[in-house]
Amino acid sequence: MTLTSLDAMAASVPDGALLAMPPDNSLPSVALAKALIRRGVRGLRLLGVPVGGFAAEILIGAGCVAEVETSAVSLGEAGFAPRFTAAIKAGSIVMRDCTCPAVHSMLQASEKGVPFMPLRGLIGSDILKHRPDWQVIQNPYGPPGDEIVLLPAISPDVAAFHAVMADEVGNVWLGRRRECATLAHASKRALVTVERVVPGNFLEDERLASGAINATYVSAIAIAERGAQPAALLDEYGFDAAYVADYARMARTEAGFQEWLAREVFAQAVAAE
Amino acid sequence: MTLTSLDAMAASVPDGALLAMPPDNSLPSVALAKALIRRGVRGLRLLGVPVGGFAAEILIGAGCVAEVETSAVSLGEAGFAPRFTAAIKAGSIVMRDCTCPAVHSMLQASEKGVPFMPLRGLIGSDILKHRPDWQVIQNPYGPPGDEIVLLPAISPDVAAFHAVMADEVGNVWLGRRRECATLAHASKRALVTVERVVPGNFLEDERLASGAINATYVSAIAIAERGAQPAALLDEYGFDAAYVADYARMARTEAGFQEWLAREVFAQAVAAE
Amino acid sequence: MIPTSDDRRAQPGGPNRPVEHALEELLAVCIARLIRAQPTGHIAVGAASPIPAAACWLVAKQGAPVRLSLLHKRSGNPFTEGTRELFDLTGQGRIDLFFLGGGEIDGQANLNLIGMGEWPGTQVRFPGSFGSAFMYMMTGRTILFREEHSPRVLVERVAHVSAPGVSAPGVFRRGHAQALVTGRCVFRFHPERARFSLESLHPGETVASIRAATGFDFDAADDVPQTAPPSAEELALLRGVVCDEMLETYPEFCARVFNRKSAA
Amino acid sequence: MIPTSDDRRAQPGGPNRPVEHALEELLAVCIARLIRAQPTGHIAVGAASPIPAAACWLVAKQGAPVRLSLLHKRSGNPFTEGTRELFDLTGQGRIDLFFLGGGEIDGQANLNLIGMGEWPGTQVRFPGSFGSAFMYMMTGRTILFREEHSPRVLVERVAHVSAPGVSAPGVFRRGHAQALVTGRCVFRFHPERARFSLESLHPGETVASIRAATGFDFDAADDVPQTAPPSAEELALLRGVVCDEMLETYPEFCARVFNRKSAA
Repeated sequence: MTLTSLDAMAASVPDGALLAMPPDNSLPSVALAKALIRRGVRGLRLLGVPVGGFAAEILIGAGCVAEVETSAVSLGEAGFAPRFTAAIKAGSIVMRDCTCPAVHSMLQASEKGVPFMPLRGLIGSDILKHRPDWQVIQNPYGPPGDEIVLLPAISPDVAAFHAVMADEVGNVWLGRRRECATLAHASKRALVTVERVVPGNFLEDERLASGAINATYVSAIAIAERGAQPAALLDEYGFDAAYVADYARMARTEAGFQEWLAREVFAQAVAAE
Repeated sequence: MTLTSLDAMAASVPDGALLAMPPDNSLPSVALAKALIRRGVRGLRLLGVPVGGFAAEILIGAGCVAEVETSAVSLGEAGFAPRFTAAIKAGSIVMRDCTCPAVHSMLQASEKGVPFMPLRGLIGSDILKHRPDWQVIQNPYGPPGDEIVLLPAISPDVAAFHAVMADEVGNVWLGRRRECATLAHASKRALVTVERVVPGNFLEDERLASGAINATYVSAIAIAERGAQPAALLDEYGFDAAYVADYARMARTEAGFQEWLAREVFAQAVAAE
Repeated sequence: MIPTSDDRRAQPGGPNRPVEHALEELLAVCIARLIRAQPTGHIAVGAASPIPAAACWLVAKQGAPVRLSLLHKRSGNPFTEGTRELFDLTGQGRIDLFFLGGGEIDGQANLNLIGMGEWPGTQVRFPGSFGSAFMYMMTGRTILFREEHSPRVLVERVAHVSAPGVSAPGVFRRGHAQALVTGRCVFRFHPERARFSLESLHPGETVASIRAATGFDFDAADDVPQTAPPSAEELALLRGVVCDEMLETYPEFCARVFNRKSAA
Repeated sequence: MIPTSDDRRAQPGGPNRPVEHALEELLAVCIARLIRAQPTGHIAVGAASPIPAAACWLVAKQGAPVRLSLLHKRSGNPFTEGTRELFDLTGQGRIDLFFLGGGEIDGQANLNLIGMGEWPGTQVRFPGSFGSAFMYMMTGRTILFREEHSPRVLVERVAHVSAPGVSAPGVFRRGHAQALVTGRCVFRFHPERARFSLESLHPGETVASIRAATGFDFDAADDVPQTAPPSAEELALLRGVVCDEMLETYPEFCARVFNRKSAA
């Protein structure tokens, strides 16, 4: 069991790391994203699994990000992600557009220890044209002319997500959000924030085991209460639409975003000290 | 919710079907295997996921099986599977040897709707030499000479396994035995025996959802109490080692096997009527 | 004239428009009819728009044996293997119908969810293509939906193809667009000739007004019918049991469109 | 002379054999030493034999920071994604050590788990190769274990190669056999020359007796040492806390070998 503080966890993410995170509907660690902004991390390469949400948006806005590989960056109901959009227009980040199942497949390739994974679709899309790292081969099991895309395995340096709880041996539980398990399997390190640490061992409980990630894949755990907010956390708490709408309004301008950052990221740390 | 009887379920499996089943440590429906023997099914092509256990052994012994594709057929602690061994020696079944992860990968290829999946290992093994349906290609993401095996997708006609319970909308729950979920996803039909049917909807319960298989993949459900026995069922009941040891002793000879069948398969049906 | 956001509740008209209704309700009913027009076992619905979700619930509440997988449903989310399960399910060929939109949609049913200007959208950047480059080719069929019907959205040729409307021979593809539903009309798509034809006109529209609002060329018969208005029964379902199902995921939409005054 | 099943409990001997012990205990200690001889973070253990499992528990109980994933553990099974997780975990390069045996093992460390006679084993059929063709090449290293040491098992060339001992240049492979532990001796494997060398002799064995019982040629120094017997401390751990951990999965083994009389 490798319990650490949120700040120590953020400090362990080096500048330039390939950092993979789920979006708002699948347990992002917004708490860690804010801690990374406070730590002043730079040059992150973000992987949105399979898209980017609020956490990706604020990291981009705060200048922490050099590259983004994902299928979209969106604030969901609150619309476009304004700092992401501004960064693309300004050319200040490199964007590698994906399609959602490609992200999953590239991670599953790493999960299985194979160098690539095939994927249907994509042929005829400009997304493929802009991915020289994706190869197209004749399907060796298909008729002549049946081409298929091969996607290279991707192994993030760091996976970050928020789980409901950790047990005393370092397993974490996040129920049906199994994409986070694949992400942990595929990544070199998995940093997990949790609401709480509980006694026992999830693997000894048949009801909890299937929603657990074995500690073998978990590099560090930090307690961050309401650490997914404004995103929802299963049946623990709901999406904070008002918070995101307020953000979206303020982040229309760089000045408004900086004001938001000061209030919601930097002031929070001072308050917590 | 598609509740049926065990006999009707067995009757729905046509002669010659490609039938996939997990082995003794991952929730076989031994009840359905026995019902299939009583129904007199013939010409089954069995896929052991990833190996065959007690259910495969008795189906082979009863003459229901034409072909077996798997990585092993074993009775675990009770040793070699005597009727499987006899059938191989007699040449009465076609055996296609696999390696465990290949079975999983071929099913995952179907799960993902891709025509093949790569797998490391295997090169230099005679298993590969005897699988002309498995291709070897140069890894397009590797250095020259880095060859890798491509396995074709396999989609069983019928998947059969035993779950703990079904809910009132036809979801089934089997906890951490997620290979059965992949099997259901990959197969044209999934036949599931369960201990019991319970009210509610597993998907509405965060604790149960991650161990559930959505009803969309489940073709039929039949109640079969202790339907995995002699195999264990999670925390519901343990492995019946004495039953298997008794079987292994009797099945050393064809005559002994027939005596066992009469007592443990055919007489059981009469008793149940 | 098309209804605007300030004038959404159309006035009752002749025998075909017996009940006052919102444009959103008309569009949901349009989509529901397109769903029922073909055998449809399993529909997946993204969060993109509540109108397709309303259409699916309407079909279900009308008694069709359809399974709905709503991606962003928080309680009772259908996927127990995380977000990849939708794509796997679709890869398996189990999804008969999906919905897509686009920042731009062109006359060959190509979709642009990337942006305008140089790749990756240096002039206008849309959020991104999500799973469209896969879903559009792997689902049984797709209903395209975009409420805004203007030459800006419906273009001759999209700036960037997120997902292609048709594919070259030999490319593995399960289905195409069935139709494109907008705030002004319904287009049917003909993959064999990669062209839309005008299927029906929403109230106030003519073939000429559609041509004026559409950047791509399309086929039109001499007598394009009016889009049939929602029946009283359809509206009652929408405002009642459909609204009930949608309240958790789309509270704002339900308040704005269904208003609940109608159901009271 | 090797101990037989009727004579498993070896007699106490000179200063190196202070405590009476079973052959299984000696073998478990042998394997534990091989584990500790190299950095080992994560070991996976199949159900094949309880002796490697006992060795792993011994290492853990000796305080080494090793993670054990026991495939057939019923309560607290380490895998939450079903049986494929072991293979994925190994594919990821996270498994440092695995154990394999074989119906036949040859001098190049090739394993035959298929059978004898024509493929697929028409003369003698073994249960099958399980995951060996993958695991042997994808784990950091493998300890081969086969208690029976006879020319029938240890052959010059296996009838069928389930899993190859060495691979051609360019073939992706993470590791090889570290050693082969039998009821008579310990062989070390040298992948660079695809040959075994005799590492130590169990009590009662000589180089000549090993040569006589072995179907393959191997290297042997002039002075091959005796296998060091279990220490009193190792035996106490085996019979105490190791036995406690193994009781659920291997009750018959624990009763037969550890007997619990020793621990009392």
